[in-house]
Amino acid sequence: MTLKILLLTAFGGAFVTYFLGKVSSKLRNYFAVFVSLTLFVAVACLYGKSAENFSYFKFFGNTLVLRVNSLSWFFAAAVSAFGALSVIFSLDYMKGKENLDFYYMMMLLVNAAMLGIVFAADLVSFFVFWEIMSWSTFLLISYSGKNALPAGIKYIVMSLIGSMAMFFGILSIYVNFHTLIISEIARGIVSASSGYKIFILVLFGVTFGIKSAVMPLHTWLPDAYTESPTPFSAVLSGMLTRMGVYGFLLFFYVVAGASFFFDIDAGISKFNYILCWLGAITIVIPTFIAMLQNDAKKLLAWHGIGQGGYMILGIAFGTSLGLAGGILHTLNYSICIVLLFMSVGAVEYRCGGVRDLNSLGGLIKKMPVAFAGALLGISGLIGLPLTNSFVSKWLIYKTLILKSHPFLAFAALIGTWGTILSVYKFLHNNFLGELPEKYENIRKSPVSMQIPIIILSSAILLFGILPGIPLKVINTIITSFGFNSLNVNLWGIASETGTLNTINIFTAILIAGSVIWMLFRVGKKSFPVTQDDNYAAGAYVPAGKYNYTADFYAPLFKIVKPYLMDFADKFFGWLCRVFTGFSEGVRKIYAGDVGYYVLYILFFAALLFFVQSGGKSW
Amino acid sequence: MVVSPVLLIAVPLLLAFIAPLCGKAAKYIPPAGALFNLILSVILIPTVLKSPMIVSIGGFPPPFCINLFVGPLGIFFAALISLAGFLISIYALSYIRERAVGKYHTLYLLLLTGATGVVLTGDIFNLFVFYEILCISSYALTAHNAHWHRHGTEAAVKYLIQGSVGSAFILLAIGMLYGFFGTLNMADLAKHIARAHSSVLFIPLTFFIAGFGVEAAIFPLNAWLPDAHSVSPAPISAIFSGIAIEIGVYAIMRVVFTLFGAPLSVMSVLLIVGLLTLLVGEICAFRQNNIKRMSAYSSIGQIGLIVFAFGLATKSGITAGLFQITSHALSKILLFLTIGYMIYSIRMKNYPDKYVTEIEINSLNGLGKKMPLTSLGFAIAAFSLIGFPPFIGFSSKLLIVKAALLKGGIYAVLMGIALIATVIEGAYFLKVVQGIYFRKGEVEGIKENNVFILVPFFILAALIIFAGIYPGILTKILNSSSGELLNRIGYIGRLPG
Amino acid sequence: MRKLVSIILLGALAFGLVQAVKKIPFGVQKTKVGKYYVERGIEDTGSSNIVTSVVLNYRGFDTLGEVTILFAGAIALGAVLFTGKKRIEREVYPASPILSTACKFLFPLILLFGAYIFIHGHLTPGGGFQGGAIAASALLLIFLGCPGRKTDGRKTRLMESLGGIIFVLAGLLGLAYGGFFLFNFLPKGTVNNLFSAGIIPVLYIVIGFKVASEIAGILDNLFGETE
Amino acid sequence: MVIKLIALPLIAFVIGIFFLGLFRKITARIHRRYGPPLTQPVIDIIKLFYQKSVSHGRLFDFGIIVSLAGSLAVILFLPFAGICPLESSGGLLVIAYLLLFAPLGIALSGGEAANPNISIGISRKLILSLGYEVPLILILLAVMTHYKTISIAQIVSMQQKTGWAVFSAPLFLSGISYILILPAMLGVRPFDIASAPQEISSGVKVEYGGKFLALATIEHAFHLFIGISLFVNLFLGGGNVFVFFLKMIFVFIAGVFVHSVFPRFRTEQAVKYLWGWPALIALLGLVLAVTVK
Amino acid sequence: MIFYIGSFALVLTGLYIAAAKKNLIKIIMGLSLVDTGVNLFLISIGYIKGGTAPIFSNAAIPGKTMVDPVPQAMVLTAIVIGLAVTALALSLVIKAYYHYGTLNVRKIKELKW
Repeated sequence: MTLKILLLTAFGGAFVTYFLGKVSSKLRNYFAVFVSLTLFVAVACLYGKSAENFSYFKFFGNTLVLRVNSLSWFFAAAVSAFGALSVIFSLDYMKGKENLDFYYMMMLLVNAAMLGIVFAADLVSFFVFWEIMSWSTFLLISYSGKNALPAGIKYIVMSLIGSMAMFFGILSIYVNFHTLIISEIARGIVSASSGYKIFILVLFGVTFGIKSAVMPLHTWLPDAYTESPTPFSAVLSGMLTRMGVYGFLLFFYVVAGASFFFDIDAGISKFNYILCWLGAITIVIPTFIAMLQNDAKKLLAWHGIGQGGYMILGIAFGTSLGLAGGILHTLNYSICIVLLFMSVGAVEYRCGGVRDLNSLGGLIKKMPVAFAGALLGISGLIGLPLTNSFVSKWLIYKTLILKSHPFLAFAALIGTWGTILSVYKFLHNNFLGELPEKYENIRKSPVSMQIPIIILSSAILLFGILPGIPLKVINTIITSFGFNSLNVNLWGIASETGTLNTINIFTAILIAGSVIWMLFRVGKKSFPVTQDDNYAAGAYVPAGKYNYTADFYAPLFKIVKPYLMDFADKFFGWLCRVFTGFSEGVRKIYAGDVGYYVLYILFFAALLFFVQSGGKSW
Repeated sequence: MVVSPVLLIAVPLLLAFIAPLCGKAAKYIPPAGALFNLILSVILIPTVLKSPMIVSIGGFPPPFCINLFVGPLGIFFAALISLAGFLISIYALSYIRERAVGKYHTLYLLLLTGATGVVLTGDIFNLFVFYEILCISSYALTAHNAHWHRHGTEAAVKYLIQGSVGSAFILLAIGMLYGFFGTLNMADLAKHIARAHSSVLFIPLTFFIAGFGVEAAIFPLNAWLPDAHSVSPAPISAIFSGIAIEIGVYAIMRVVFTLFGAPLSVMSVLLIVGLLTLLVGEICAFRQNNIKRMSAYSSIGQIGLIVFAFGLATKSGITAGLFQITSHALSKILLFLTIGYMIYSIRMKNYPDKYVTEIEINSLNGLGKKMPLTSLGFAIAAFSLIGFPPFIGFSSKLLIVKAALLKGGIYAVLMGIALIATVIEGAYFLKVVQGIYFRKGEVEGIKENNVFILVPFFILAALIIFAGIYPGILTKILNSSSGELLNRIGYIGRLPG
Repeated sequence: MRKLVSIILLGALAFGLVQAVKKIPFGVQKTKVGKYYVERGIEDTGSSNIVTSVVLNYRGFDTLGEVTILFAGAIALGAVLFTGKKRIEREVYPASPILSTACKFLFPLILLFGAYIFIHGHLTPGGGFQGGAIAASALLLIFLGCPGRKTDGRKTRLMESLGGIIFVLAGLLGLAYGGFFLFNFLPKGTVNNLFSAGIIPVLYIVIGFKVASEIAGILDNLFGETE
Repeated sequence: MVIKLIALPLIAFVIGIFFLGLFRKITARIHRRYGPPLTQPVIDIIKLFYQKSVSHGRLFDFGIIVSLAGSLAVILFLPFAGICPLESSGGLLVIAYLLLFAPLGIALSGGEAANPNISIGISRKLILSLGYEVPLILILLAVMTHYKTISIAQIVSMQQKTGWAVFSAPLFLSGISYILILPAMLGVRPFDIASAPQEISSGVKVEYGGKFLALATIEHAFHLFIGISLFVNLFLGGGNVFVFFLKMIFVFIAGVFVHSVFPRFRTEQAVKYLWGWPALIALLGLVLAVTVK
Repeated sequence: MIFYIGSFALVLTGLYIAAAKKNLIKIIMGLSLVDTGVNLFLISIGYIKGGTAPIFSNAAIPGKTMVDPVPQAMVLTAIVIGLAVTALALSLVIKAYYHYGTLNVRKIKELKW
């Protein structure tokens, strides 16, 4: 019952927000924040509960059911938390824009739909919420107009392709097993033939692959992330894209079942290895493409694709460690990327919508909180020890190495290096280097932006030092999939081949740091100078020309640029052009000449004759 | 007391005859007639669901006189027609306000009557007669205000030529059937056909499909549709897309299922034709710049889906097809009406003296702010047509896919191809939605304040959402309707004597 | 090319048609329904013209539709040709006196003939449609022979509508009296009398007027822009 | 344990500083100069601590501390002749990550100043690291795959059973590759593009003076120590303190020779070189390690 | 049989005209031909060799020799429909000429694609 009320609150809150906006914009803002926080609290209260198959609705005589278990709780908590933070972040960011009622309604609606997805226990509700999420996302992506419109179309077309695949798959399952409830399907599917299983998994793989932007299907993502309003970019990257990961988990481990999922032989290789390789490709290529980007959000967007690869890799590889790593990375990555988008948003907000990395710089003094957020965010993305992603990445690498898949591990590790390069560029070009003169008078980011940034930054450190907090939940998830339980404690994970102990690392660095700090204090006190007071080897440096942030990786560009085209995007673009041409051709059928039209009728009749005269007599 | 269903035809006819005498008040007659029909058909539904009503005209036993066969299918269609007719006529009260207004309303009511007659009658020639009423009023309404409407005239001429060829085919087929079996009553014909072992029966069937196919707008026969639907005034486009072409489909299905017992070869041809219609319609719509023409092509696509569903020839398939008819009718009517109101507002602002019924998609840019309710209606209709939940289009798509998969094998593959069309549909409709809401346009001074126009939007949108969330309200009548189509023996058995 | 294609397609159609027609026996068999009408027609309807009894009684509903089609056609024509202006006053070239006198002389006769046809529709060949058409031809004669003369649009329209209304009302009365729409509720009388066959002559007269005025209206509309 | 914790950094410091002195001495000798005394780096460091310096802000201070702390922490995780206080805390992967602290810290520190040389230096450093990381990761993977562990201590102990990895059958290619990229890792010529004193005034370190420069020098010393000892651990089979030290000296001197005779690469030349033969050999080595059990 | 063939010849000729001719008036004439052909076909279906009109002008006429009345009723309806359609078509042609200044259907092609 609580779930039903929860979802009703979520959806109802969205619509009420819209109408409140007609009354007063202040009221609407407070209400939106209130609703999203309420949802977060409500979801948090569900911790540890597991209620299976609570029916809430009838649709064509099928009972639709909801459930909460550790998997859905994990995702629901993340969804509601990021949702609430983004709404808070929006308060100032969106101030003064048009159609705010609509914006807040859609934000809450996306949120509600995602909650629906994770709580759905039958495939129809899953699909319904999935589609609501798709179209409300589409509207939000298009919200900014201009360049956002093609991005929105790109998104929704790919999303529709995915949903149609899923739709087909769902009904195929329904027709074959006569039930829509996930737990019952899981029981029934065991007896299915292996060809059918591959078919189903491929269908769903396409859907979730598109949503989580696995490599050849990722092309919607860079544009969508870049063009949507930044708080929504955060939601989009943080949770919405990760619904694909949730889908993968759900379908591979709950519906198909783990033992079964690994047995599938897809001709050349095992199904999950193919997926692993897709994940590996997804890690490497987008991360390197990200280096070439000069738009801060686009850079992060390409990262979003790349980091998605880790999750897919971990999940598809599917040992308890890898799976735990994949799931944990989902959370960790989300925290980081939301944080990064928010600091971009703060910069954008203060710099008048500028995101071009070549024209920013030196904002560290002006916006320290945003900088701190960005610093922790990139550390997290890189996976520096003591930040959250370190743990998840470590788990994934370790699995890959120990299970003798060094090539996958290579992709993962080299992806990390690509990440370092690109996110460092992001940090440096935004916050470090010289401050352009026009940004001299920029103020700090507003409080409503600082709050989420601070919360998320502390989360990065918290989960980095005490990874046991999320890992405990994840442990229950993977045991519910039928994997071995992990030996998790609060500060790490112990296993037979190499133990991770973050507290050791933490103390080591802390001690080393304090030693060095003392050494530092011993030395003669330095005196502060302004940023521009630099050693230039006696050469004259004209003002404003210090900034070497433009074309940060120029030497590298020369080498890698020719190889780093987005072939998938090119291919889809080509496909679109072909289709457009084809459509132009097909239209010519309706030539405007009524004589032809009569001929069509005659032709049809004659054709029917020939077809039918071969038919039976009756 | 049971009301005679014949009133469903007689009363609107009477009103249609009265209409020309009413002068300016003529515009209130179509809503009155449609409302009467709506109430009557809803009242009749429970009775009909128990057992179909056979109403003979003139008081003779049925094979010898014309009879109405008021089964679940017929009453379902009658209710749908009158519902659509009622809403559109309310809309038209203030939308159609120039020139030949009285004639417009008379013809409109005649169109509704013709459609109702087609779905209720149990006599093949009578069906043809009502079909002709429908067609002639359609031709004329396409060319409404022909003197000011260059494209309307052209479209009407073309429509008329193709429609006449189709009608001739139907009449030929009826003649042949009469020649073979000497009767015109459909139940009687079905009985004979079921017994016959003739290798040439496919010829009248072919002519029937080719003839009704023109009105049903299946693939190569639908060249009139984009023209006629795009140039006629919005209420007419709406009734065409929402009702008229569905009547064509009904006629085909009645002939194929009831008269000819759905032979496999025909059904597979229909399936392929439906698929082709779907794909061609959506592909053509993809590159349209004219919003109404785009919607018209989308209608072709939806009709294709309907025919595809019927072509499955299973109970679930037919139920799905009927559901799709409902969903398409509601959504497309809402779509055309909202588009019409937008066009109307733009026209009133920019060139009040010209008679404009179609417009470029770009002209709608930015209307979302000035006409919020209309734009919302458009968005809901578009979403429903694409098949997004929680709108009704989703339920119908669900049923169709389910039906195809239940049949399995090659049908599932074809269904997979058909789903591609949804993607295309999504692409072009959502582009328009984006334009309306998120693009900037010259929309100064445009307002929406006409209650008569907005009320139908509201009702239709509410129905779309309600039926999308609770599709169960329709399943009972649709199930027995599909039962009626499939149960040929039952249909024959209803014939007294 | 187009011609060739159409000939090929028509050839295919012809092939099909011929195949079908081979199975339809020509000129021998009496169909079941037709036989029933011929045998029972007089008894059932009281009309000695079986075609009329079929048209107006057995298949009266078709005829109602037919009337409606004509009505729709007339309205449609008016709607299509509607220009919103009063009739453009054209220069009228008067016909020769011989022509106009002859027309005027013939006009009542033709009208009378038409009336005869539709009044005796249930007894002799002919009926409302035929009679109406003949009566309309009288009007056509006037239009052609006496330029400048025109019908009163409002009266023709009134007549059209009234015709339709009476037809439907008769049907509804049948429903009220006999429980069947278009039920022949009037006494059938003696066969071959003028006053026989119940509502058939009434309907045919109504149809006659209606058809005449409709065709006249159509002609009038086609003659020039109206209203 | 505690003794180890204290001793290891000290050893590393001594060896690193010794290497720095040796470095200058050998280079000078090759250049037919006399060169500074071996203790010159120590003198420099002490002197620098007492010199005044400028600071551009908190991050400027913080970065250098982080950098040095990172290096120091790595030393605690890296066995030196079997001495490894924190070996069971994540192994090679943790080291690979901890190695990031040093360059990132310095880059962050430099970033707060607006000197263009710093940006250029950072960019070059990052590109260069990407260059040598490709073969390096392949090499490390080959080692880890072959020995089926991520713990360096275990790798060393296994080598002591089976012989040096660089001479053992599946890993010799990886060893060769490691040798080829070692100069790049140590940042010696021809790969000193990131510091390149003549071009960009030592790059990232251009704004450092006084204690900052002192700490940076120490960091450099640690860096040399780590880079070489990692190689010795992974490929030369470790050994007791003395052997280990000898091996390190040997490797180091070889590196200095290379440094002394080669001119500097341009950035793209360096990356092209590193992604060429070394990467190819490392890839083959990995294939070998996977296939040969 | 010849009646059938004759009526079909009319139908096919009409269709040919509708498909191949350019002039709108001719096309409409073609459609009328089709109508006529179909009507003739219907009538000939109802024909009985040596049959008389189904009118009992005196009761002595034997019903057996009468032709089938149903096709005649149908044809009556069909003729009226044909009339209505043709009239409407001609009025539309008038308007088409008014707008386009031509009756050539190859030139009345503003609505296409």
